[in-house]
Amino acid sequence: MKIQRLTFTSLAIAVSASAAHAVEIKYVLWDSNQLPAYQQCATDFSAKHPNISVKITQSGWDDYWTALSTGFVSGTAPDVFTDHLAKYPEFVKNNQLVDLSSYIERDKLDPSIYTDGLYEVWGKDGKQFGLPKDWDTIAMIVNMDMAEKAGVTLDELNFMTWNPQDGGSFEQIVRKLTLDKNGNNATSDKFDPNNVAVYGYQNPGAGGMLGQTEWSHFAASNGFKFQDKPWGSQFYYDDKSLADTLDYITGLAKQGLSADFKNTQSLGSDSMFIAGKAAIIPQGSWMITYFDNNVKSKYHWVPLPKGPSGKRATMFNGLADSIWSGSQHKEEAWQWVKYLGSADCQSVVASKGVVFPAIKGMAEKAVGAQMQRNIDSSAFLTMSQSETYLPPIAKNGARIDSTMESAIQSILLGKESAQEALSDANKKVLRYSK
Amino acid sequence: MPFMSRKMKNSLFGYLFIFPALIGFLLFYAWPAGRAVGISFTDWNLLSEPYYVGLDNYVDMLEDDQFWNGLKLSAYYVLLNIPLQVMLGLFLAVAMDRLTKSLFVKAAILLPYLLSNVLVALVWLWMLDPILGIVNSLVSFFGLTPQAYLGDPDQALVSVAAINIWRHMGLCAMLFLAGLQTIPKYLYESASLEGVTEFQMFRKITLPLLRPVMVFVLVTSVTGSFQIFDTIAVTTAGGPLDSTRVIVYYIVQNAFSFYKMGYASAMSVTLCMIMLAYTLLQMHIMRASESDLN
Amino acid sequence: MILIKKMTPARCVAWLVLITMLVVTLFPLLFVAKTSFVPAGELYTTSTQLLPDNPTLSNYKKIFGLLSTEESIAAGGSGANINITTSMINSVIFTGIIVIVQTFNCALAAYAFARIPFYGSKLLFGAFVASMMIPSVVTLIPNFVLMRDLGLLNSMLGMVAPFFLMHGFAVFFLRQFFISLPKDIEEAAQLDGANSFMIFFKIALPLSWAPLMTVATLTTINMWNEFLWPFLIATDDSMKTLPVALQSFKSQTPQGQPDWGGLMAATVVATIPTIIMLFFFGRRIVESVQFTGGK
Amino acid sequence: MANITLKNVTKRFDKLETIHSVNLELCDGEFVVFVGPSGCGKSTLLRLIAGLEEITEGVIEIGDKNMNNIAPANRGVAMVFQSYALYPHMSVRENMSFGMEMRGESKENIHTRITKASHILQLDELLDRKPRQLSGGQRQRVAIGRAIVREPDVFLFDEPLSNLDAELRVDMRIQIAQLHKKLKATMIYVTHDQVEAMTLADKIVVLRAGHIEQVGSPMELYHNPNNMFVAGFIGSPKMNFLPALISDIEADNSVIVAFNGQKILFKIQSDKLSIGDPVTLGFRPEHIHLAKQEDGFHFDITVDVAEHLGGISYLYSRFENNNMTIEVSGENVLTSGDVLSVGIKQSDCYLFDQAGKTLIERVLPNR
Repeated sequence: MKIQRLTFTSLAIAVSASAAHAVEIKYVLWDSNQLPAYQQCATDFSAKHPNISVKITQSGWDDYWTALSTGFVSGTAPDVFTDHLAKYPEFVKNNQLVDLSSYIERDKLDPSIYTDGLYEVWGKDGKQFGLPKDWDTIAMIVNMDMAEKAGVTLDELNFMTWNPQDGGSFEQIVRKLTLDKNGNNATSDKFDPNNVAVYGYQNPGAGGMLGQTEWSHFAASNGFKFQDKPWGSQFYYDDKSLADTLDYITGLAKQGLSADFKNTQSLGSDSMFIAGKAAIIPQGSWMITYFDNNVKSKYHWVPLPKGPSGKRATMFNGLADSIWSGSQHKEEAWQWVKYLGSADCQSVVASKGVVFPAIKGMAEKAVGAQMQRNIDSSAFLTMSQSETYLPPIAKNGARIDSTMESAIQSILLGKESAQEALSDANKKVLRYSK
Repeated sequence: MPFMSRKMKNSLFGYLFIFPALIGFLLFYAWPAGRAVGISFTDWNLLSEPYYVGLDNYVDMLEDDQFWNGLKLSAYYVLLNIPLQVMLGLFLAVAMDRLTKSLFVKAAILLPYLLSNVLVALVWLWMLDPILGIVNSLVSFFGLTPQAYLGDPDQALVSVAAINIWRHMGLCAMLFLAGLQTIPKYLYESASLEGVTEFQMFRKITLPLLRPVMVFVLVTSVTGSFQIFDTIAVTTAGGPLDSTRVIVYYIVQNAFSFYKMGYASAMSVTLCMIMLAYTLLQMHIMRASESDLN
Repeated sequence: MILIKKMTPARCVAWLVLITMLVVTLFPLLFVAKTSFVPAGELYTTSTQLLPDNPTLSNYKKIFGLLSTEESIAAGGSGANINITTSMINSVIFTGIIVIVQTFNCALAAYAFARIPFYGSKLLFGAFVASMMIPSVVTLIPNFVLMRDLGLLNSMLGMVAPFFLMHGFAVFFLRQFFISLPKDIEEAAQLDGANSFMIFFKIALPLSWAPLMTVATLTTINMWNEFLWPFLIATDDSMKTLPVALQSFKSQTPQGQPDWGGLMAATVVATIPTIIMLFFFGRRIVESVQFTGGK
Repeated sequence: MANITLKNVTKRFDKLETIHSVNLELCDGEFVVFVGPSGCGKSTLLRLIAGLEEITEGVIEIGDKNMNNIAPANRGVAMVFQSYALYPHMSVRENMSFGMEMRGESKENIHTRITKASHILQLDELLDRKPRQLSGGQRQRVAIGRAIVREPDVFLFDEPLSNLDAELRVDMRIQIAQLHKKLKATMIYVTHDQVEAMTLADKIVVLRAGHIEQVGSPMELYHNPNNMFVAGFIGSPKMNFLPALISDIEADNSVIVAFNGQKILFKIQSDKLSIGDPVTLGFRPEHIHLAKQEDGFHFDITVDVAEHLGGISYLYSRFENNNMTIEVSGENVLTSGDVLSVGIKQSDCYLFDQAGKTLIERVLPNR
């Protein structure tokens, strides 16, 4: 009796469940700032596809990847997830990602709607492992209260030049903005480099294999190139252009224009900027909202300085949405990924003005949306139209990253000369990337 | 049960008693540990099938500078952490035993232990920031030179140890205090009649009679600090310049960043062996379960 | 009486050191409390102050879900969905089950190791103690796969599974105590016709209240703060425990800063139950940390 | 019937043998005392009988039934521990009823027995107290009460009075003796105190290093100890031992013992002695007279310390290099440094060979 009733009940539940809920797609992302936008997309999507519901989970950057790896191993990973260029090669190698090319072909998707380069980096050997969702570039944020006091105009800031020898106009501005405890700036002879109150420029850190906000833009504008081609096994970290750049950055701290590397690793350069301890720092476009919420002084985003190459350079990085190869609902997952990569969803994201969506023209819309909130983020657009380069893509990325992080730390800490440390590191990198 | 020998009957009861714990042990410790040994003989990146490589991982390990560096740092960390933590805990315990019965004091020193590792690490990361942190502003206030703490390769591990001492000192003190309270007061009375100084009493009476507690604290806190991970992950991520890349951090990094599960397992197995040997040695030397009071 | 104790120079120094240590102990906690009242924009400008300039409750409102996502982001927060009430209830259930069942199981095992001479007892005890030495990174993946195979993901049973059956520390600790229990009381019970189970329940357990409380307290604190396992098992919002929920205040973006204000407020709230416990059972818990009883 | 038989009982802890093949017969209703110095195995033997320890070899029978594999609770024994071993968290009543509850006795039965026992031991007022609220003597009585309510065939006492002060100890000793008369159960009592042994026992078992040295009634042991160990252990103050020599051997194996220049003939049944063998003379302090005896030894002693207890005095003295204790009745003014001439009757002498075995059989005084 009892057993019978139980079976019946569970049967009833099963039937009603399948009738009412249809398929649930699990989707994860790490940036909580973007959550409201994608929640909106999910709601819109379900309205169009009543048989698919989307469940979004957000968790912080570090935990995100731990949970994802465990999910892959145990077969419990989400159907769709936000993917990162530094991480996806490993997943591809282990067949964790669904090749989207057949879906793209079937549904006649046009990749050219995406900003140039964003679609291609997610493909390899004719396969496609992600659909672009957004892009980011790097710019510099300047404390305008300090700039005005130092007599630095916005125009000067917008058109800075840089070279590794004398630092160009960038260094002149940094010197004017650097103040010691007595209020002397670094152009003055009375400047005391051992008692600095405000640093003109703050390098965020060592930056690992990317140097995304740290050094890659300086180095690239000085002629540096990471590798021969995406997925290539040839790396050029031992190039003099990078060594000179890192020597220059290290030199800033020696002159008291930046804080020592060892003093900036706890709360970091962002906090120093917010606290008014640094006048200029480089940062990525994903931080626009964060700074607007937290900086209480007048500030402005300015493009990166032009380097010896005569051009500005920035890393152009993009995220994509990938489908896990273990998903039980690949078709429904694809529908969601397609929607995420469509103008419908990306215009929602653009209107929230949190990141720059991948589809051409959407970034301008996002800048406009930010303008309405009195944020001028056009510097990032300017940067995207300058010389851009992709982050290096290689297998064993994590080990390369770890190796480069150590090497660059030792340069910034003054323990090793840049050229020496980089040559050693590059040898290891070449071994890992084989 | 007349045909069952006492020993057999005892064994029956013994196993009934430990049954739930034994299941837990076999399922969640022994089996995974056994698997780890198995995995250590393979190359496995978590995602695809592992394949057998024999002793390769162990051979690689012996040649890996980072492994030795990690072991060295862990040992250094333990040597830094434990004596200080035990001494401070012991001091607090003796001070509380002798100076005050205040519940407030006891509760206060136990408070840091109520916060999780991660939160403690975050709070100290904030307070120890060389430029924005309150510690350096206090240091400057007293006319001392501000330090880089977690950012300085020479200070980072010491800072991590200090953070953990701050969290665990109170617990240590409570354990010692409990041990102290089992020492009969007349021993001190008779000693003071013989004109023994407080310090001598501490050395000749307190310390020897605290041995069981001492063994317990040493074994658990040494094995605990050998596994230090959370604090480092939050504060320094192994840096600066590998100065805090202790062995467990390196293992986790290999497992979950480099996806080298076989290699990580080989190192884990080795670490287990080392800690096991240490514990056995320690128990042997200090005759763990014996107390001179009984 | 206590106050009249003579203040020798040594005592004065001891008092001084004790007070210094108390200050060092409590100062960071005050700092946490202070930061929880600081509005987002002033976090870094007031980080070296002892008191906030413009104290606010917005951090607390945020963690109790009283601010909308947009408001929360505007207040410098993460905007993550935090429902600290649900997660607090989950934490209470999670911690409660583990503490009760684990303490009981470990007491049973510890008693057997201390008192019942059975085949293999020394070996097994050694193995139990050794289990403390297995780095958790080793057991994580196999345990997780096991939970999946048993279909226990996203379930309370799956969350408590690796903890509630046994814990090396608890067995070790309780065995040390049981060894010190006067043996003849148990022998008297044996003569009175009690078997091992009855001796355990009627004699050993009632006499072991203090160390049991100690183990339970330590387990409570550890489990209340346990993060990684519940994080991996409970992906569903309705299942999240407090530390897992708190995690969303930490790094939302690769280089982003934690939402310090929210984090500190949540820390204060998360610590309150343990502090209440400490005060409620106050004397008992603090003094229950004991090694020998019975005498 | 609760006679107890031990056959070749041996106990080894790991490799260490602590009881060496002990054989012993105890009759139903007897009050048996195990005595011996600490570490002699008397407590172990008791625990083997109780079943708290398992015997390694041999057989233990209670009431002619083999008890080797019977659980302690089913052997019909009750035990009173040295530490009392009361359950600290239970009231006196609960302490006493615990065993009966374990056996599933009826409520009324438990009640009647507790009432009866508490009446015998005057515990009525204390039934609802916890052990920590009781004095040492009261705890001791509760421990005994807990044994009584079980109505065992055999009572086992493990040094039950050693934690009490002297006065209480005498009190309790008498109570236990009365209890034995009243209950008529077999009782085995372990002690290292020979006074308790002498006063309580029907039968004393003297143990040394895991061996039984001698079994017998108190008077048998007093008058006819098998060896110097038993002789020295039974009797208070201790027997004095003095060296002597065999100076001659008669045809009927009688020997002439030379001591202090005097020669006396002892009738013994031994042919193992030869002339010149050293022997040991034993004199009990209470048998030494302050005057030369017609038939016996006499010698001079120097008093070191004199203890005057009123009715009697103990003189701790020296004869040559040997310590001598002498009991003197009546009041006297003897003091340190006095030289006295003392004598002892031949019939009060004990004689032991080189190995310490007794050489003479003494005649027990008839009543």
